Amino acid sequence: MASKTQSKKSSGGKTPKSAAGGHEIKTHATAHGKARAAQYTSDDESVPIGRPPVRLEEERLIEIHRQMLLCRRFEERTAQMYQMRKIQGFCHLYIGQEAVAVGSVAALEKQDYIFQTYRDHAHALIRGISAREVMAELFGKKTGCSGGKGGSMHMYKAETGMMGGNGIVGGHVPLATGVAFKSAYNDLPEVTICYMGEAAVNQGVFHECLNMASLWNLPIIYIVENNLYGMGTAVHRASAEDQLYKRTEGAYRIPGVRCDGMDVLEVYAEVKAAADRARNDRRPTFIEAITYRYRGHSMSDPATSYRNKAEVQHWQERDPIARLQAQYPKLFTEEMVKAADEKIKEEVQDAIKFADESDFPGPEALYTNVYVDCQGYPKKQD
Amino acid sequence: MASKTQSKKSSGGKTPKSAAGGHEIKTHATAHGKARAAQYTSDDESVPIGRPPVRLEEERLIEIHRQMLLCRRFEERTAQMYQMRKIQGFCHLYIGQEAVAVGSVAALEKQDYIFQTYRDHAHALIRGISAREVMAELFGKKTGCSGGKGGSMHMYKAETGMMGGNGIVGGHVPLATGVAFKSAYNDLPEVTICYMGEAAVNQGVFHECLNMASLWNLPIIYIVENNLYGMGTAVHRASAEDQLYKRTEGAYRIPGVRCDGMDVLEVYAEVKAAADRARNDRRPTFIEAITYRYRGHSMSDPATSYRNKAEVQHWQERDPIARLQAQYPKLFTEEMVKAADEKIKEEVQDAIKFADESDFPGPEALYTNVYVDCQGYPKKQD
Amino acid sequence: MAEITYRDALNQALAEEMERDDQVFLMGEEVALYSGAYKVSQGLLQKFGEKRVIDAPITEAGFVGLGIGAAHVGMKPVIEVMTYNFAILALDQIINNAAKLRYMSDGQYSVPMVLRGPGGAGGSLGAQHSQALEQQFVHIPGLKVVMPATPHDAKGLLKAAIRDPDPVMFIESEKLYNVKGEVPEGEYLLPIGRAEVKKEGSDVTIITWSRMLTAAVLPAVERLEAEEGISCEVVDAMTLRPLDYDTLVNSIRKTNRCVIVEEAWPQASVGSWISHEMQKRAFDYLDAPIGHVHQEDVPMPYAFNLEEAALPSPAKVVEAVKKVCYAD
Amino acid sequence: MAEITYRDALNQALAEEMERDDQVFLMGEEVALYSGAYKVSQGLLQKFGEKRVIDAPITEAGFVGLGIGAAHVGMKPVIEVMTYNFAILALDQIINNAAKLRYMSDGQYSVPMVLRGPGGAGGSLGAQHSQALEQQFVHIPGLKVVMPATPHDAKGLLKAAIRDPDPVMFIESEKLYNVKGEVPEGEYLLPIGRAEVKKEGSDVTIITWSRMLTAAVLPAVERLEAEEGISCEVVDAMTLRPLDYDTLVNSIRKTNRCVIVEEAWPQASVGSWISHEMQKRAFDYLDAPIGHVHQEDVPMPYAFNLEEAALPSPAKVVEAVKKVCYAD
Ligand SMILES: Cc1ncc(C[n+]2csc(CCOP(=O)(O)OP(=O)(O)O)c2C)c(N)n1
Ligand SMILES: Cc1ncc(C[n+]2csc(CCOP(=O)(O)OP(=O)(O)O)c2C)c(N)n1
Ligand SMILES: [Mg+2]
Ligand SMILES: [Mg+2]
Repeated sequence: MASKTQSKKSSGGKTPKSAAGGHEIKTHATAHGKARAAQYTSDDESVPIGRPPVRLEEERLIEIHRQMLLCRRFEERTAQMYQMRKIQGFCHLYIGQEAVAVGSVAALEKQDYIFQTYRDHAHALIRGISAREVMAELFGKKTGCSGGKGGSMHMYKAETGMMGGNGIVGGHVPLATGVAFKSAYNDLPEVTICYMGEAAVNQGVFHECLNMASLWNLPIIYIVENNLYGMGTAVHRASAEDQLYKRTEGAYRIPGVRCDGMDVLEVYAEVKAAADRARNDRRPTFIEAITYRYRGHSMSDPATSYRNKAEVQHWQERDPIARLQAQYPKLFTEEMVKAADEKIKEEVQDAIKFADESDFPGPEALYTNVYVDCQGYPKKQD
Repeated sequence: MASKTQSKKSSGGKTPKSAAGGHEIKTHATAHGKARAAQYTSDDESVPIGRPPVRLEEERLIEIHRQMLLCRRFEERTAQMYQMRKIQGFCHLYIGQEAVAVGSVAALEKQDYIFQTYRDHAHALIRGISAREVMAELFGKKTGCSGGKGGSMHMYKAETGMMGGNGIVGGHVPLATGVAFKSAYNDLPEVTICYMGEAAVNQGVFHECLNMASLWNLPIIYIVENNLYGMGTAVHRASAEDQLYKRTEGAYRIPGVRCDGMDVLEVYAEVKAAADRARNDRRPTFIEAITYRYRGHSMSDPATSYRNKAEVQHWQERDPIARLQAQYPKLFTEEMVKAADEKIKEEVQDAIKFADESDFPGPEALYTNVYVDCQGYPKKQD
Repeated sequence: MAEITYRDALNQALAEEMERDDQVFLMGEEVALYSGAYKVSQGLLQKFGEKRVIDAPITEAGFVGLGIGAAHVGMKPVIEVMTYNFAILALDQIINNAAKLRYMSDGQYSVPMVLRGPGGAGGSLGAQHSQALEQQFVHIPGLKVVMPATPHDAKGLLKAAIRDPDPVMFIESEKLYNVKGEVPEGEYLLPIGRAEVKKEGSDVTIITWSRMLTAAVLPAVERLEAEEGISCEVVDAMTLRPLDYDTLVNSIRKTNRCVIVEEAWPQASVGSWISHEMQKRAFDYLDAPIGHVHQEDVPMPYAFNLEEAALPSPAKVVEAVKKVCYAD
Repeated sequence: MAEITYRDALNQALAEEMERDDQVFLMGEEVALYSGAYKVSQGLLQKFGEKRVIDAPITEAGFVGLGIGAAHVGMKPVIEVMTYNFAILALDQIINNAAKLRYMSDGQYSVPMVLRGPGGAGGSLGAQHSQALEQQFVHIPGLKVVMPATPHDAKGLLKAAIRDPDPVMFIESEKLYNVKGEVPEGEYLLPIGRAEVKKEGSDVTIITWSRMLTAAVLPAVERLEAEEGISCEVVDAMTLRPLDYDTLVNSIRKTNRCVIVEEAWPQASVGSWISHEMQKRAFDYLDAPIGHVHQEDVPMPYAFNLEEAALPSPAKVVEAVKKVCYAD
């Protein structure tokens, strides 16, 4: 388990005038950035952790563990498939962050909805899209969950409540808010989770939606997966208030809480409380889960210019899967984990085989599902 | 002077389920709206007033008084000219709010900049555009400050630092932030004020800009002219946190202060402090000035559906011009005020005559100043 | 048949559809307590309550996106933008979500939403409030774009739009709200995607839509027929996406000449595209280049005289028609 | 002459102009520490410091508008959008402020800003990241729109854009960044508003711009000349606003046939508008309807085979050219 580390604060405060006499505009400070990352250590005592981890039944713990491991193995193979050019375009891996998706989805009920960004493979898998369908979508095959037309950033399966990834930073926040509006309008006991990266918090539409969600008492949970970077930009270089959980109470009367996003049970507990609140009291909650992506932003990012190995290692020592195992050593014995892992690897291998052997969409698919009904639109150009 | 009134809080809190069983969505509550308006009474003790009014030299007080009166008389005649159809289109009067523009501009220096919304006649007048040029612009004449091409919502005069009105709610906030950026970049001792209505605070771009202004230490003051309504929508029906000055510290680390926008000296004091801070420390400030427009949102709004006469009267009893006069009875004697008023009325009458006698822009003006330089673009359609 | 205003026709359509389906709701700035900036929603708050007629904060991207979100889980939102000028602020939501959710999910979702409000100039409103930006929507696969010119069409098409399973950009006109026309009593729907020959003629086809029909084309036609003896066929496109090519092309095949009249700027406009499609489909029938009347290629000036000069006018239409008839 | 990539040509232009004028700064997401999502700004942070190469938060409307604000008080901002897809989020700032401040103030301000980034498809990026939305800007008076196809043009035009007194939408292409071409050593500028005949020919004029030149048109021309004996003149529009009508029309007057090739969707596209202008100006010279090759009228699908089928291709250009030559 992780040992206590010191919380280091950046020097902060006023920016000195630059030597040249020009006013130096604070845009980034690499050295600070790296020092500050430590501040978000999941066991940093300065972090106000809301609630102690809950106790869950063994079979639920086993399932939660399985899900995290599935996401991990699935994406390791995804990276490999990308290298083999079976998958192309943008591909954003979630490795390291699994506790956030798994812990939060575990706190939901069947009728609930989730919305995620482009970093959406794990959310798709956990919310009930099969590994086969997710992998086939990544391969652009017609057996994919979006018929091969969505791709890595756009995984959908309506009946699971997985409402998709979205490629525009912040762009899905109104959609999720609209689904919560539908739940409130029809008085349905549904909860929507809207996940986003911490950089999305600076987009205007985030602000617009939180205001409406609070004003109209919508049953929604906004979860920021704060993995400390938006591409190469450390959170404090993009957010004037980089303690994000502090940003919503004052501005929208939406309580903000921070939780350790490397601890799946803590995520679960926090989201469960928020879901109860949404379902029963129809009030939104903002949750900041501190987490870390082990890989680059996308497959083209070596993640070397803005962070160093020591930092990555610091977080890997807090790995969410290892952590859960360590919390329940009797349950997660070496053999048990090994057996689970084998099974998952087979499942992923099967998914790859399925994706590989599936057909690409037929040429007619290019023109279908643009409209439900539009009198011959579209037609092929002549 | 105004007597103390009681601060009434709305019932607030959770919305009860509606009789029909459907979850009632809180969209408006007329009754509350009217009760709550009283909460913003300028002498409500619950309002944290930052600083006692300053003492200013007599000649400055006289000038401040003159400016408020000029705005008032100018716009009374503007309304008349609108009825006569000398002015057309949207026309938003500032009557009642004069203390905000006058008090804040008085705290600026010559090199400073101001940006306003469509409600911009007063700001133009105070920042040094002549009554003639403003009235001629309203008449759409070529002698107008924008050559007749801007109109009521787009008053400009570059050399005065009046950077214009803007017709898109929130749309000028980035422009103002960009000007402050230029001041910081070039290390110039300039301050920018960005005024906006309280409804603009909900626009996404507001949020985006405040974050950048704080992050990059820009010398800017965001002044919200909270006149309690955005068109017919009371502030608490549009803002989940309707105590607006509370919205910026938590979210952007920008201190928020509220001041009595019916007291020109209080506005002056608050803005002076913010301007010093911007100029010396390069830090932004957010100021909420509580004020009231006596007229409708624009000339087409009778302002009857969303507020009542008693409410209007409540605020008229706190009239900023009368208030300043009452604060300095020895200075603003009846004769003195009368003489000043006469002079201003003449100035406005002269402006009307000037505007009326000026020519409309020639037909060639349609095609000028689209570009600085664009090889024959635009040309008349053929 | 009753003569009612374009505004009332829209109001009836909204009321009837809200009555019919409780998943229809109206949201926008000032639509409830204020009855709409242009009073289109007058009485709806009183009739349907604040649950279904909802004043939104000034956050176009937010509430348009919220409507899309509600639509793709089965509701039928009617979202009002106070003017279509402000839809620019929500364009990401419209283009990336409303238009694409169905395609990206390969048919799992649809977005049965209507986005409505007035487009074009309102009169002395200045550069930022006087734009005819329909080209932004007509470009986008996945959207439908409807622009009715008369009270009759406004009612029938708005009802059809609300029931339509796809996202419909329903663009009205501030200057039409007070215009009266005959509207049948009972319920009726008009098909989206159908153009209509509003007046038959033989010498030239004038294609137009929305306000230009009555503000520029019909007065010009009167003059042309009376003074020049040029017989004009007037085709109201009504829906710009999907476009009813056949009705347009058939008219040109008959008249051999065409002028397109639109309120928008010329470059990459809907009119210029229709012109391209017509020359492609009726090349051998055209006796003259296709004419184009549009707003002058400048931001809208405030001055009354300049605004008038900037906009399409009957005189400009007359000139353009004479030109394609080689009568100039 | 050195062979360098399109990316390096842009990088040189930026470095030279920043060297030349200290009021030029570069702002955008990831432009500094990360060297740009596509590495166009590599080395600039090191050279010019964090005061002049500035990483912005993900707030497109905010930082594009900030650039406009800085420009209208005399700075020369170069604002990078990571891709032009995201410019939709800043469209209000671009249309209502960048394009209009000069007109609304009757000449008191100008907005000497460049907004740059890649447009069009990048390859398997899906529906939301693969759009060629230049029609949104070409429509707007007050803007200039430049879309260079080669490293040579990219450098000369970017330098000209940075010095231009008006707002320039400078649209690059992700798929061109790695493409090499000859670029002269010293300083040079290319005029904005000039098209160029990239290859002479006699039977048909192909008008295109940006990536389509090398990705679709030139390979098609090679085939057409070799296999069909059709001699093609290729005109690169380079600037779409202001458009160089003369160069385009002159070519058509010579060849009497025209095909327009663009990456965008067809409806209200830049290509359809150019077609309209050409039929207007060269009606009597045209022996066939103007052809149009464009993206299929659907959102971009992810599947590799479908994306390929959606985009313009050499084969589609060959087909369209044969058609206007009645050789199909
Ligand atoms: C509107 C918009 N701007 C920029 C981008 C490019 N972009 C994609 S992801 C990303 C970083 C987002 O960071 P964060 O929100 O922290 O999420 P993370 O990737 O860390 O999960 C950027 C800049 C985009 N997709 N959309
Ligand atoms: C983006 C946008 N949406 C809507 C409008 C229409 N509109 C103009 S003013 C206004 C109300 C603004 O209220 P507030 O910000 O409080 O300013 P006030 O008018 O009270 O000064 C609205 C909705 C607009 N101009 N721009
Ligand atoms: Mg992140
Ligand atoms: Mg207000």
